[in-house]
Amino acid sequence: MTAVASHAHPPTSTGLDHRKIAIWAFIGSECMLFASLISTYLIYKGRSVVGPFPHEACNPPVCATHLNPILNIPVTSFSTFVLLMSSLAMVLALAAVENKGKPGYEGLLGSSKFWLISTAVLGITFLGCQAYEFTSFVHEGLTIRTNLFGSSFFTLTGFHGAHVTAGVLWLITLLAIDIKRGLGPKDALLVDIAALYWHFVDVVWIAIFTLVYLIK
Amino acid sequence: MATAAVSPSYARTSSGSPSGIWSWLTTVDHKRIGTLYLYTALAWFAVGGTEAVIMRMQLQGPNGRVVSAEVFNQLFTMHGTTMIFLVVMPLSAAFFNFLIPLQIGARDVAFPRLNAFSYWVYLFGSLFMNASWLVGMAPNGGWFGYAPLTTLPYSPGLNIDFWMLGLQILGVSSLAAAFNFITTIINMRAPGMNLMRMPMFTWMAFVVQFLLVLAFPVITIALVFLQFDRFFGTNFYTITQGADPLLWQHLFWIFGHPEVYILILPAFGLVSEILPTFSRKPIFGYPVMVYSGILIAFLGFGVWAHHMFAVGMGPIADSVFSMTTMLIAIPTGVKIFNWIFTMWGGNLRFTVAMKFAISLVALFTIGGISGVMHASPPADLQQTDTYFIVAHFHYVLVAGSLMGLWGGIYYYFPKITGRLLSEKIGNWHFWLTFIGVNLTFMPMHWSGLYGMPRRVYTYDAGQGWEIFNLMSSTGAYLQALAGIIFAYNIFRSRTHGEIAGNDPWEAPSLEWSIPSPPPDYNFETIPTVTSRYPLWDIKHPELTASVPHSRHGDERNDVSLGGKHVGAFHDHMAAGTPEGGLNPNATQASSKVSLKTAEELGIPMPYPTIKPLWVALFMTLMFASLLLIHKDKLPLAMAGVVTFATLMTGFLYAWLTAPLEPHHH
Amino acid sequence: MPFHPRPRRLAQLALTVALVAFLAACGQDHPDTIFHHRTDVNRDVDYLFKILIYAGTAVFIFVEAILVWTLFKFRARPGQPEPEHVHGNTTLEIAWTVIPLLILIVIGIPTVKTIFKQQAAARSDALQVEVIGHQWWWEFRYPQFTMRSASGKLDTVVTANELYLPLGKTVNFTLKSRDVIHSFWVPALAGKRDLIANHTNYLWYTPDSTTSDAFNGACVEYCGTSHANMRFKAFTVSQADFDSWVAHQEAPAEGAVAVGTPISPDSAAKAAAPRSPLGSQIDPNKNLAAGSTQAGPTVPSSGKAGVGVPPSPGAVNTQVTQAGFVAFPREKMPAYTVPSTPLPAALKFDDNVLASGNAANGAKLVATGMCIACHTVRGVPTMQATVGPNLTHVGSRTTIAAGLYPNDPRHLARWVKNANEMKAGVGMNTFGIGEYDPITKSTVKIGFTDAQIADIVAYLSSLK
Amino acid sequence: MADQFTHTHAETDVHAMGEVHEHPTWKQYKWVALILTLITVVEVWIYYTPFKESPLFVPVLLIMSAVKFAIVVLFYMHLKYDHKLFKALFTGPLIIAMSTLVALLFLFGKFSGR
Repeated sequence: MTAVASHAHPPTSTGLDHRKIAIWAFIGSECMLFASLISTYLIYKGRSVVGPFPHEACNPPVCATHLNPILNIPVTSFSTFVLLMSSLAMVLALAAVENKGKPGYEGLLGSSKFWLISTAVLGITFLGCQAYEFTSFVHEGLTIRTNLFGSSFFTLTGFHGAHVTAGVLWLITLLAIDIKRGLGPKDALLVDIAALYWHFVDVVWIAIFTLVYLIK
Repeated sequence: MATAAVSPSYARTSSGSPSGIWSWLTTVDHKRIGTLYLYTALAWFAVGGTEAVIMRMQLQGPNGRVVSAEVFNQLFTMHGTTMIFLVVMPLSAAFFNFLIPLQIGARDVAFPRLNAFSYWVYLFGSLFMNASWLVGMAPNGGWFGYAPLTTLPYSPGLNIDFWMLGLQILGVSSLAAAFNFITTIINMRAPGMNLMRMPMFTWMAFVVQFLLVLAFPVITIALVFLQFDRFFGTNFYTITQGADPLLWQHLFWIFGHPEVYILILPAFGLVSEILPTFSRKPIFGYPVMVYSGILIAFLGFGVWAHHMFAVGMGPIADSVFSMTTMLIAIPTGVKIFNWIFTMWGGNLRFTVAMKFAISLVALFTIGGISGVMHASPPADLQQTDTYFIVAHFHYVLVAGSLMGLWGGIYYYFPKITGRLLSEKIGNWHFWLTFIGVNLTFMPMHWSGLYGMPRRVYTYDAGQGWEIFNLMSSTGAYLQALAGIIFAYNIFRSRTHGEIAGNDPWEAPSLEWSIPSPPPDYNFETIPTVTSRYPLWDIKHPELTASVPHSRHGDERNDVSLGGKHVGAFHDHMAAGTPEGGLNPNATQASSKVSLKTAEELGIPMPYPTIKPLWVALFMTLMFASLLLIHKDKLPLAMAGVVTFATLMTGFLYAWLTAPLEPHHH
Repeated sequence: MPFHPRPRRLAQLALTVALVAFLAACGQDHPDTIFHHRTDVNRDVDYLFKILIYAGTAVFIFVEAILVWTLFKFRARPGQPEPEHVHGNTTLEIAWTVIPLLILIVIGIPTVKTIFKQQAAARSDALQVEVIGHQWWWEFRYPQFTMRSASGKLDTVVTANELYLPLGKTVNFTLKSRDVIHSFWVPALAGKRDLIANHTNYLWYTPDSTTSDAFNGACVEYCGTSHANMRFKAFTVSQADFDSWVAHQEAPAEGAVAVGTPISPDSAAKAAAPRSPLGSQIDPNKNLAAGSTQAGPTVPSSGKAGVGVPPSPGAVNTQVTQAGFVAFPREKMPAYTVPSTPLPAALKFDDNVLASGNAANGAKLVATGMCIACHTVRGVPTMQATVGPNLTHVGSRTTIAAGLYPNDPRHLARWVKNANEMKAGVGMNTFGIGEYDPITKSTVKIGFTDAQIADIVAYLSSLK
Repeated sequence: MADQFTHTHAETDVHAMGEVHEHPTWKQYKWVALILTLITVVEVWIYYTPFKESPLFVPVLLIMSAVKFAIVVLFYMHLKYDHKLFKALFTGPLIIAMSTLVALLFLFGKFSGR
C-alpha cells in the first residue's frame, strides 16, 4: 500500500487548504465589487433631480409635496448592531466546531448548532430590518426608479442584502450537516470559509453604514 | 490495488484513454478542457475573422455597399467582443489550463470540476451571444457599449440585451477560472518549485488571474446597472434624471484597461517560453521579467482614464493619467530588451513558433510606441477615435497577443496532440500572417492621421484615404488566407504530423519531461524541482552551474548526468531517455510506448462528471430568460429565471455533495 | 535554414509593393490631415507630435536594429557549441530602465505644459459657439448674436451642420449633447472633444491663416446607426465676410418673406428697436441694430468686434443684400468638401418635375404639413419646433443630411421623399406617398406626391 | 508518505502542514464584540449631537469605521493569526479597491468642494 500511497495527492505547497485560498481570493474580488457599488452611490449622492433625498428634506417645487429625509438611522443602527452580533455568534460557532469535545467547550459554548442558528437568526433579523426599511421607503415614495439616489441606494444595499441572504443559506446548509452528522474539528475548514464570507459581508456593512447612513 | 493489465497501456492514439462525445462532455481533465478551449476559441476566431473581412470588404473603397450601416455596426461590435472575450481570452485560458499544472508539476488544477464549469459557461455564453445573429439583433453598441447609447431610449432592441447578458455569463467563466488558477499556482507547485523557479508563462498567467479577479467585478457592476436600467427602469444612465454618462465609461475602463493586460500578458508568457528554448539560452533577467509583469499589472489599474482624454476630465486628471500611462512603457520596454538579449549570443533556431515569437517582439514595439503617443493627451485628442488608434491596438492585440498565441500553438501543439504541426505549411501561415498584419494595420496609422474616423461604415471619396483602405483590405484578405492555411495545418497535423516525442524542442521546463500527449495523471511521480530549468540541468549541468535562485542546500547540486542520482525528477521520465526528448524511439511512435494507467499507479483521479455542464447550461438559460422581459413577458421571464435558477442550484448541490475522486486506502 | 524559402520571397515582394504603394499614397492630397497648421492649437499639437514621432522613431529603429542584428548574428550554425547561459546583466537592465525614463520625461514635460495651455479658459473676447450634438446632425448656435422676432421671442443665430468661423479670432466652443455621446472634430483645425449630456465641455482655438477655406468635420464618438453620416463643414472666412454672414443669418431668409408668409421679419422689428431692452439677459451686449454687421462680442472688456479686426465697412447695410457674403461660395468649395455619396438605387424620383416646382405652393405645404412638428423656419409662425435642424437659411447651405449629400434639388427631393432610405436610422419620417416609413412601420398614404415635393424643394431652396 | 515530501518542502513558503490554529480566544471575542458595539454607539450618538456639523465629523466617522473594519478583519476573520498569504490576498485587492474609489470620487469632483 505504501507504493500506492506515494502516488496519492501530495500535500499542498503552502500547507493550506485549496478552499481557503480560493475564498480569500474571492473576498479580494468582492472588494472591487463593493468598491464599484459604493463609488457609484457616492458619485450620485446629491445629484438626484427629484426627492426623496437621504439626509435632506425635499420641498416644492423640486418635489410635488414636502418629503422628509428618508433614512431611518435608529432602525439601521439596530440592524448594524444585529449584524455585528451575528459575527460574534459566527466566531463562536467556529470555535465550537474546532474545539468540539475539548475542555471549556462543554455546554452552550460548545454547541455549534446553537451558534449557527444564532448567526442565521441574527442574519435573518438583519434582512427583516432591511425589508422593513425598503417597504417603508417605497411607501414614502422612494423606489429604485425614483431618482439616482433610489437607484444607487437600493442597488448597493440590495446587493449587500443578497450577500447576507446567500450567507444565511450557507449557514443553514452547515446547520443541516451539523444536524445530520455533527460537525467536528475535521470540518473546521467548512465552517471557517463560511465564517470568512460572513464576516466579510459584515465588514462591508460597516463601511456602508458609515458612508451611506451617517455621513451627510 | 495496482493490478496489471486491467486496462491497456496509456496511448492517446489507441483505445487507452476514454474517447467519444460523452468523455468530452464529462471530462474534468485540465488538458482536455484546455483542448476544448483551444478548438472553441479557434472556431470563434474564424467567426470574428469573417466579421473583420466583411468590414474590410465594405471599407475597401469609398461609399461601400456591401453591408448596411446597421449590419456594419453589429459587425464591428461583435468583431471586438468576439476577438476579446471569445478568442484571445479563451485561447489564453486554453494555455492556462493545459500548461499551468504541467509547468508547476501538478496532476490537475485545484478544482477540476469548477474548471469544467468555466469551460461550459464560456461555450454556452459565447453561443448565447452569437445567437443574436440568428434573430438579426446582434449587439450594436460597440464592444465598449457607452451609455447612454446602450440604454433603452436609444437602443430599444434586444441587441444590447444579448451583449450585456452575454458578458455577464462570460464573466462568471473568467472569474471561476481565475480563482481556480490562483489556488492552483499558489498551492499545487511540486516540491522545490518555489515562486522564483516558476516558468515565465506560469508567472504571467498568475498575474493575469489577479487582473481578472480584480477587473471583472467592476464590469459586472457596470453591466448590472445597465441591466437594471433596461429591465427595471433604474436611472444609472438616465440622462433626464441627472445621470452622468461618464459613470459607465469610468467603470468600463477600470475593467477595460486591466483587460488589455489580461489579453497581452499570456502571450508575453508564451514568448518568454519560446525564445529561450530556440535560443538555447535561459531568459535574460528572469527576476526583472517577473517584476515587470507584476508592475505592468499593478500600474494597469491606475491608467484607465487615458481612454477618456476626450471627455473633458480637466488638466489635472489628464496629466496624472498621462504620466502613469507613460510609466507603463518602462516595464514593457524592459521586457522587449530582455527578450532581445535572451536571443543575443544564442543559437537561434527559426522554427515557426520562434518566428511568431520574434515578430511579437518586433511588432509589439510598434504598438508600444504608438501607445506612448496616445499617452500624451493633446496628441491623443487628434489621434483617438481615428484609424490611428485602430492601428495602435491591433499592433498590440494582433501583432502582440495573437502572434504570441499562434507561436504558443506551434510550440505546444506537439505536447497537446503528440504530433508536430507542419513547419512547411506553418511557414506559409507565418509569412502570410506577418505580411497581412502589417499590410492591414500599418496603413491605418496614415488613414487615421489623415482624418479618417473609426467605426464608420462608409466614407466619402476624395479624402485621400482610398489607397490606405485598399491596402488594409488587401492585408485583411491575406490574413484570412493565412487563417485558412493555419486551419488546414492543424487539421492535417493532428493525424499526419510528425510524432513529437516528449521534448521535440529541447526545452527546459517540466511539461517536456512527460510523454506527449501526457497521460491523464501527468506525472507518474510528482517531480522534485531543483532549478528554473530542470531539464537543462540534466542535459547541461555544466552550463547551469551559476543559475541564480538555486539556493544552498538544493538538490540540484546532486544532479549529474549518466546513471548517478539526478533527483526524483529523473526517475519517472517514462517514455524518454534521461535527457527527455532525444529519445530515438519517441520519434517513431509514442503510441507504442506503454504507460501505466492512473489506476495501476494508484493515483486517484477525479471522476468524470456531467454536472458542471448542467449547472453552466441552466445558468446560461437563467440569464437568457431575462430577454423575455423586453418581449413584454415579465411573468414568463420570471418563471424562466426561477425554474432555471432552481435547476442550477439543484445540480450545483449534487455537484458539491458528490465525491471528487475515489477514496483510496 | 532547413525551411522552405518561398514564403520569404513572397514577403520580400510584398514589402516592396507595399513600400511603393506607400510612397504613392504619401504624394497624394490629404485634406483632412491633422498636420494642417491653420490654428494655434494644431501647431502646438504638431510640435508635440513631432517630439513623439521623432523619439518613437528613434526607439523603433534602435530596437529593430538590435533585433535584426541579433537574428542574423546569432542564427544557429552547424557545429556551433552550446551558447553560454547568461542569466542577466544588472547594468544593462538598469540602463534600459533609466533611458526610457529619460525619454519619457522629455515627452512628459511638454505634454503637461500643452495640457494646461490648451485647457485653460478661452480668452474672454472669444467668439462663442455652442455646439449641440444630435443623432445624427450638428446644431451650431452663436449666442452672441441674437435678435427678437415679431412675437417678442429672443432668437439666436443658429445653423445646422455648417460652421462659420472668422479668421484671426479665437473661437470658444461650448459642447453639449441632446442625446448620446458625440465628439466634435475638425482634424485640420484641432483635436476632438466629446459632447456629453449633463456635461458641458469646452474647446477653443484660433483659425489664423489668411485665406478663407472649407474643412470637413465629423462626429468621432460612435453614436448609433448613422454615426458615419454625422459630418459637417467648417468654413473659415474673413471677419468681414463673417460679419456679413451673421447679419444675413439674423434676418429670416428672403424666400420665407418672398412667398408672402404673414409675418414681419425680425430685421424690421429690430430696425425699429436698435437696442434690446433686455439689459442683463442672455446676450446683453449683442442685439445689434439690423444690418449693423459689427459682430459685437458679449464680453464687456472689448467693446469692439474681433481681435483687432475692424468692423468691415463694406458690409454695413440696413438690408442684408445678396451682394454681401451670405454663404461660402459653392464654386470655391474644394472638391473634398463636396460629398460623393451615391443616391440609393431603390429610391425613385421623377427629376423632371423639379423644374416646375412652385415655391409658394411649397411654402404652404411646409407651413401646414408635418414639417412643423420638427423644424423651425424663422419668420414662419407655425415653424417653431426644434427637434430637427433649423431650416431658416437651409437654401444657402452647401450640404444636407449632415454633410452626406450636396444641397441641390435632386438630393433634397429624395430626402423629403424618403429620408430613411437616404440616411440609415434618421429620425425624419418618410413623406413620399407609397414609400415605406420605418418609423411608423407602414407605407405612407398621407404624404406628398413627387410634384408636391418639387414645390417643397423649390421653397426650401429659396430659403437662402 | 510524509517523509517523502517534507524534506522537499523545506524551501517552499510553508509554515506548517494544515491550518494555522492560533485563533483568538473567547475572551478576545467578547472584547472585540464590546468594542464594536461601543464604537457603533458612539457613531450613532455623535450623529445626533451638534458635532454633526463640525468639519471633523466625517473624518472621525471614517476613522471609527476603519477601526471597526480592521478589528473584524484581524480578529473575527483571524487574519492577524493566519498565514501571511491571506493577508496579501486581502490587503492587495483592498488597497486597489480603495484607491480606485478615491480616484473615482476625485474624478467626479467630489473633493472640489463644489
